[in-house]
Amino acid sequence: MHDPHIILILTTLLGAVGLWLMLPRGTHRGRSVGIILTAVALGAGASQLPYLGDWLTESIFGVLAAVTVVSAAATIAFRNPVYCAIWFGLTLLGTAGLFLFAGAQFLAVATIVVYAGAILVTFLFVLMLAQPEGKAAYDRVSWEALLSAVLGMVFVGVLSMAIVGVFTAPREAKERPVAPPAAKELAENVLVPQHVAALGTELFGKHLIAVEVAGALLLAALVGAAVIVAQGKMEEKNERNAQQKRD
Amino acid sequence: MSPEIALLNNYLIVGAILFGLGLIGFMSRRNMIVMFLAAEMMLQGVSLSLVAWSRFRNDFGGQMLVIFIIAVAACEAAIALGLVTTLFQRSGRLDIADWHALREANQPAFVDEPISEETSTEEPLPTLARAGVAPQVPPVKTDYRPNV
Amino acid sequence: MNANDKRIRWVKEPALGMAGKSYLLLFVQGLATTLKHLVSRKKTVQSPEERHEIPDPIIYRGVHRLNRDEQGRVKCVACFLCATACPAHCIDIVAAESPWPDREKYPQSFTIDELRCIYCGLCEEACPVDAIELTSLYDLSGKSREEMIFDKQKLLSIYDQTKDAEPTRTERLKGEGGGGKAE
Amino acid sequence: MPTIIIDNREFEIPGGVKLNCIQAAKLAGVEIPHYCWHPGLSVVGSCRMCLVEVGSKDAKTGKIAMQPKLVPACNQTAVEGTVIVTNSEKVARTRAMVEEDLLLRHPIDCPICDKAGECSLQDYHFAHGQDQRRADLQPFTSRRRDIGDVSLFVDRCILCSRCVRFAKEISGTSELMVAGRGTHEEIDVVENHPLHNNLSGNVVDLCPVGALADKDFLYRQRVWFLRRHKGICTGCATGCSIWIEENQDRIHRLKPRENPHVNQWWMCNEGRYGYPHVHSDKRIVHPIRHQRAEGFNPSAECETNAAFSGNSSRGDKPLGSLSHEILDWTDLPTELNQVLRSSKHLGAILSPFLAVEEAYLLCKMLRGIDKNAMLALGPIPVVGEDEHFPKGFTVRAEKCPNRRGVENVLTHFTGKIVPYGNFLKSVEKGEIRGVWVAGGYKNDWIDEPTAKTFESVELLIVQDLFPSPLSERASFLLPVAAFVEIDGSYVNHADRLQTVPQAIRPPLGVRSAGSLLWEMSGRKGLYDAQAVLREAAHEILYFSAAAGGVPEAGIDLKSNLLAGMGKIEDSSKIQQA
Amino acid sequence: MLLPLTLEALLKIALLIAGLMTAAAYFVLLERWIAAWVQDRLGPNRVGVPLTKIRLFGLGQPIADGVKFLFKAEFTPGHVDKFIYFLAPMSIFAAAILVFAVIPFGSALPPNIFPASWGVGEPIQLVAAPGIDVGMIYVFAVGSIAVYGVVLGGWASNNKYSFLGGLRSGAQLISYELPLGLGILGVVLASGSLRLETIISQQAQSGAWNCFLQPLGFLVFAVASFAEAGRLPFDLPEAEQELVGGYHTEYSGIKLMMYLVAEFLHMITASFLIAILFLGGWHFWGLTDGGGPDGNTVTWVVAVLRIIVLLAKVMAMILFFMVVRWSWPRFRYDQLMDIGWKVMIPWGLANLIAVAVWVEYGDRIAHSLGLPPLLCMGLCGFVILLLGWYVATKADPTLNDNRPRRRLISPDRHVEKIEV
Repeated sequence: MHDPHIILILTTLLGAVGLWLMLPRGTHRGRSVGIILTAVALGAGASQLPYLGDWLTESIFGVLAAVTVVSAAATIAFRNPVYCAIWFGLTLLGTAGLFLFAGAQFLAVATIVVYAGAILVTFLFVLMLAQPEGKAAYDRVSWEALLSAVLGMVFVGVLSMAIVGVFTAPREAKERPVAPPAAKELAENVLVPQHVAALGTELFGKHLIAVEVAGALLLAALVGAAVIVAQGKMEEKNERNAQQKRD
Repeated sequence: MSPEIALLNNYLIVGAILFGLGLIGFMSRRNMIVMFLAAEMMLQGVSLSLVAWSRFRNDFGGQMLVIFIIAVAACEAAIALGLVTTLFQRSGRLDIADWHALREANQPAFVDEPISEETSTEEPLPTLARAGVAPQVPPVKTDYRPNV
Repeated sequence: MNANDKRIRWVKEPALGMAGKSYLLLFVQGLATTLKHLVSRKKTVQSPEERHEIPDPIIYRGVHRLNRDEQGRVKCVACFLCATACPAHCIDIVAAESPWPDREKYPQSFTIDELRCIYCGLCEEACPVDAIELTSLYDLSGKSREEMIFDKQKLLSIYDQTKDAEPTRTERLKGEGGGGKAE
Repeated sequence: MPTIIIDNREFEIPGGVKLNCIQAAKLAGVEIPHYCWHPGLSVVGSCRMCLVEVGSKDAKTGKIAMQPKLVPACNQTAVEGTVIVTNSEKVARTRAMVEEDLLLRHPIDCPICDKAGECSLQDYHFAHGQDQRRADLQPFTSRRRDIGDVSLFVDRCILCSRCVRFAKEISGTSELMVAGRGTHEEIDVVENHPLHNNLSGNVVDLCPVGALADKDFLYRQRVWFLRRHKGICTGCATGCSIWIEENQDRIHRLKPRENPHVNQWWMCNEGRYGYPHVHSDKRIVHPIRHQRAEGFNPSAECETNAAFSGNSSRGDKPLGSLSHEILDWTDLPTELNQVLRSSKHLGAILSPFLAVEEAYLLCKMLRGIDKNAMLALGPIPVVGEDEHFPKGFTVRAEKCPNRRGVENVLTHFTGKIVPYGNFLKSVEKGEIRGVWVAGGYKNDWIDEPTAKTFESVELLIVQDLFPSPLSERASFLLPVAAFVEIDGSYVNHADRLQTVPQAIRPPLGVRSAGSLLWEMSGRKGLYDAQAVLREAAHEILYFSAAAGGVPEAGIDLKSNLLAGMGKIEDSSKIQQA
Repeated sequence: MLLPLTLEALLKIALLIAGLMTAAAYFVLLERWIAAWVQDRLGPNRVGVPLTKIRLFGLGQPIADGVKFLFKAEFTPGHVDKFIYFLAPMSIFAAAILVFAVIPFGSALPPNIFPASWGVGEPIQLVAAPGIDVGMIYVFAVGSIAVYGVVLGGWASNNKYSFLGGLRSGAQLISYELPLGLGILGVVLASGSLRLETIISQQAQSGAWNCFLQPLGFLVFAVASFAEAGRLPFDLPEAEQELVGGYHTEYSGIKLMMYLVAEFLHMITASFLIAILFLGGWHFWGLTDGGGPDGNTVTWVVAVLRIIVLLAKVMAMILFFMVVRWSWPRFRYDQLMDIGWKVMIPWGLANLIAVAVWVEYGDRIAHSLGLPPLLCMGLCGFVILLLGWYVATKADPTLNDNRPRRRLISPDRHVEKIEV
């Protein structure tokens, strides 16, 4: 059992079954089994991850990754959509932590500001106004839970096998596209202390046109959203006006 | 294996898992907002890979792309929210299955499978006992003068 | 009520001028008022050590008392008017034929539930013989509910305590105009 | 149908009856104030309060001719074309003057006057009197004089002489008189001849002011606290209509209720003061189950009667050799049903104090369990002889309210009435194993030897107000509600059925016999006496007139009685309700 | 190397948390005192040393309050969503505390606090997490987490007042994040860094505080911080007259304490930020000049003076917060939104554009006018403030009456006008 492929295949299958059991299926049966299976799969998968060379790094990454993945699984498995949103918030926090850990300070805070601070809260709002009592009947069932779980996990398995294969198989080690950067290089470029300044220079230098395009996209989206939402209200208003005229 | 490669490896795998979980959620869940959250989760997975590559490549390009992803996600959120609210106003539910009328012509209609009623573990909310019918009481005489 | 009801008086809010719309003056005014009070003399009375000063004990509505007549007997004639007027139904009277030759009726028992009382003073207003009055004692307390149901004895003793400081209405009227018109 | 004109309004008054102007105006909705006039007494026109302008309308010309002087309305018969003006300035001024005159010497002691709140003088003064008092008079208290059955407050009297006329005309005893002349006129009695007759309480009701005071009610309550309910007096077989005046479930006084078919405006003192037993602390207030021990000697237990009725704590409490257990009403109907069903040969004694509905329910239930159950009428209390008064008011010797009603219920169920004595004999012989005694007597109704007869009975259920020699021998002792505490109907000596609602709630722990029987007979919901009466009316011919409801003055059942007997009598004697 | 740094960080964190908790407790007392004084009362002055008769002007009150909160019966209403009900106060409290990681409470201490053998050569920065490059955005990000505490707490309580209060407050907090960010952006643009330490030292070097240079930005930021802290005149989340206690109606005991402490921490954060961004942080003319070529070499006296100056500014802001509470009435909810979207955001944008223009062309303009650049910038700032205020006054978006009763009035209804 030292072939990582076999372990990964098993992990994938275990994860698929576990997730299928965890997904809302209109019944609570097998849920705890699903949780255990998924946890086992997660542990087995994690055991195959390479060592990061430093116990502090390893443990920090481990905690962040575990928070991210577990809360992501909880997001799709919980029946109550409000809980889904909260778990997704935790996923976001975990991702932000991973960003920070990878040296992307700005992205970490930007994720929290934009995703957690604005998008998710707005969605929570809509959720609470639409379903103030929590879960509805359609939250207790899924569409083709087994099929989508197997499909998704097979996708994950293939991806991770590819990743593991690329970086572990000795024969491909020779064809490694680039060498990993040295710490010194990193400190001068991606991990500079003036991170934001460097990012800004890059963004508004090299990618200026992209920024402008993104700005235009934002504007278009804003206008589009306003039009979509206002459409219903306009109809109402027109009707009311017509009514008043008739009166 | 050098730590940098190991880090990249780990980030990519976490990213892949996030993407896969998002995929599963988007395919299986029926609540429009939960579906949207799953979609966002897929974006998170991609962002994670990009940041890892950015670091591995020692290049800001990946982080740039993530910034744009966040921008696009914000646009997406605005429009999706608009759509969801409009759809909710029309059907009164957040169920995506309500919109199966928009399917293609040769597709069968969606039939909701019956699910068993969930037994609530909570004690029932206190309610007032049903009040009875008011008795017919003869009107009280208000004058106390004897019949003189 | 219908919005078009004739009885509704629709009032338009006063329009704000430029100064009002800019809020600046109003903000300054508000702050100025606050700051003025921040440094002004405080009006708190440190209760157990200091006593609240009652400007006019006559119109103050504190604990009740039952007045005595010239011979020291209870003045009340048990007409029940105070009990009738009482909105809190805290007065309970048992009437009986009086043991005195010059009086017909008197209260055999007269109790006031001081906890139920709302100190509105209607009993004082209703009394035709000025027998029940509200004194200026305001800090009554007790250890049990029963203790706070005052009987005739207790109410008379309150009169004995307060009669020097607060003369009864009859005495006041006598003092003022020598038998002025009783109302 | 003569037409009269009151205050510029034409009004038709019923023909064939002689009405004076006060009555005619009352029919038209106009109140003419008066003190001395009373429909049951002769007219004297002495108070001058009812002075109105009177005239007549010529039927041919339509011209109205008014009399120049004001005329007392009480002494003026309303005929076709009579014109009455009550709202003119002249009338108002006169009324104010009369009021001022009456109040000149009237003490201002309303606070201690029992009449305050229902006093005509007070009311009329507010309605018609002057705002200011012109005479200088300090408040003073009236002199009080004991004139026998009632107290007289001499100075409060306005000398309307109603009481004097009552004593002369209705009670026929003439104790009262007007003594003195001028301002010294007073009501008084001759020395050593105090006011003392069985109707003397009525003078208090008649008195428009607080001059005559009821000794029983004096200073007990202010009248505005009282609530009045319709009731029927159970003192004798006359069954007077009464007002029950109570405050917070405590009766304070009984007053006659006008009923032309029964008691007119009067009631006797016996009935008027015959309610204290309702609030007696000797009453049975818990359902009790007795366990009879061996060697039981009830006479030794007589002393413990009080313990039954007092607020003894729940649970077993051995009393000598007799143990009794206080029961809960919830399970009692089921338990009683069970014990009744398990017992063969049932019998029942129905007291004449039962309401019609209760008697009907009891008979129906017992007959439902045992088809041959022996149903007997309890002893009828008779004291002395009927007491007749000049104008026809009679106090009956038969001191129970509903002999006729219970008799007719029993007749329906048993065919003929089983005499009480026969029932006792059957009990003695042991033919009856289970006896239900529905009592409700106000006083001792059974003596020790008779009660001993019942010792052989296996199951003895006694419903009663007070402990008696029989109640100590009962297996189940049930409390019952007194007459003011039940919804029910009584049939008086003249076959007039009257229905009244509950006036006050029974004491804690007591349920009316009707509600118990209602539940025992398996009916749903709350006790509905009217429904039971309707049922009885459909089933029993005698009560059939009551099927459509009972009017306030009661309903006469005599016609049904006659029809039932197949006899035809002079129909003029049959009064229509 | 690692040990002294960890020790330093732990010490600073301990100092911060202890200081903040004590401050929050005593600010409650201060708030009550000011409330009392404004209303001509004395305020709490009884509780002193426990078990004695010593009163100490009521300084024992916060301790008594805290003990009461801890030992109070903690009541959880029936049918609440237990998990979220517990999570909400914790999240808001954690967010409120976390902000202080990047907020400096002084400039720096001289390096000689540790023995030389430990090898700490640099001055000790008086901030829990020095060197975070995104400092200002971090504050912003963590501040936005606080919305969760309010919205979730309101939803989980299973109470319609709480729910309404939570939603209302959530909308308010999200809306006012925009002017808050715009106010910050002006400062960031002018000083060229997101680090709070840099922003302070930049103001200290020039001697011109940002409130003089960008008065409009200062106004926008101050108003937005009032709204973000949920203080009057923007305390709609818990408007007692309409919503009982708002989102924390159903909370009691230590959970309620978390909410209340978080509210005070928000106020403290806002005061710190205003002091640092616009009032020059620890800088005061002639008092806090450091030595050395770059002015960053500090002696002990200067270091302590800088702490005192900063805390004095913060204290002044907090006092202002508290006095304002009793001065101005609460805005109606639609007015609040109008002010946020129609006044504050345009003002913030105007300020931002003005600063951008000034950063690009300011020197040249000042040179051509012959005035000192900073004076020129300050004058421009005030002109923009007046202009912006005038335009807002003229347009007056808050006067728009959105209340439904307007529809009730039929057109022919005679409407009286009240003379004031």
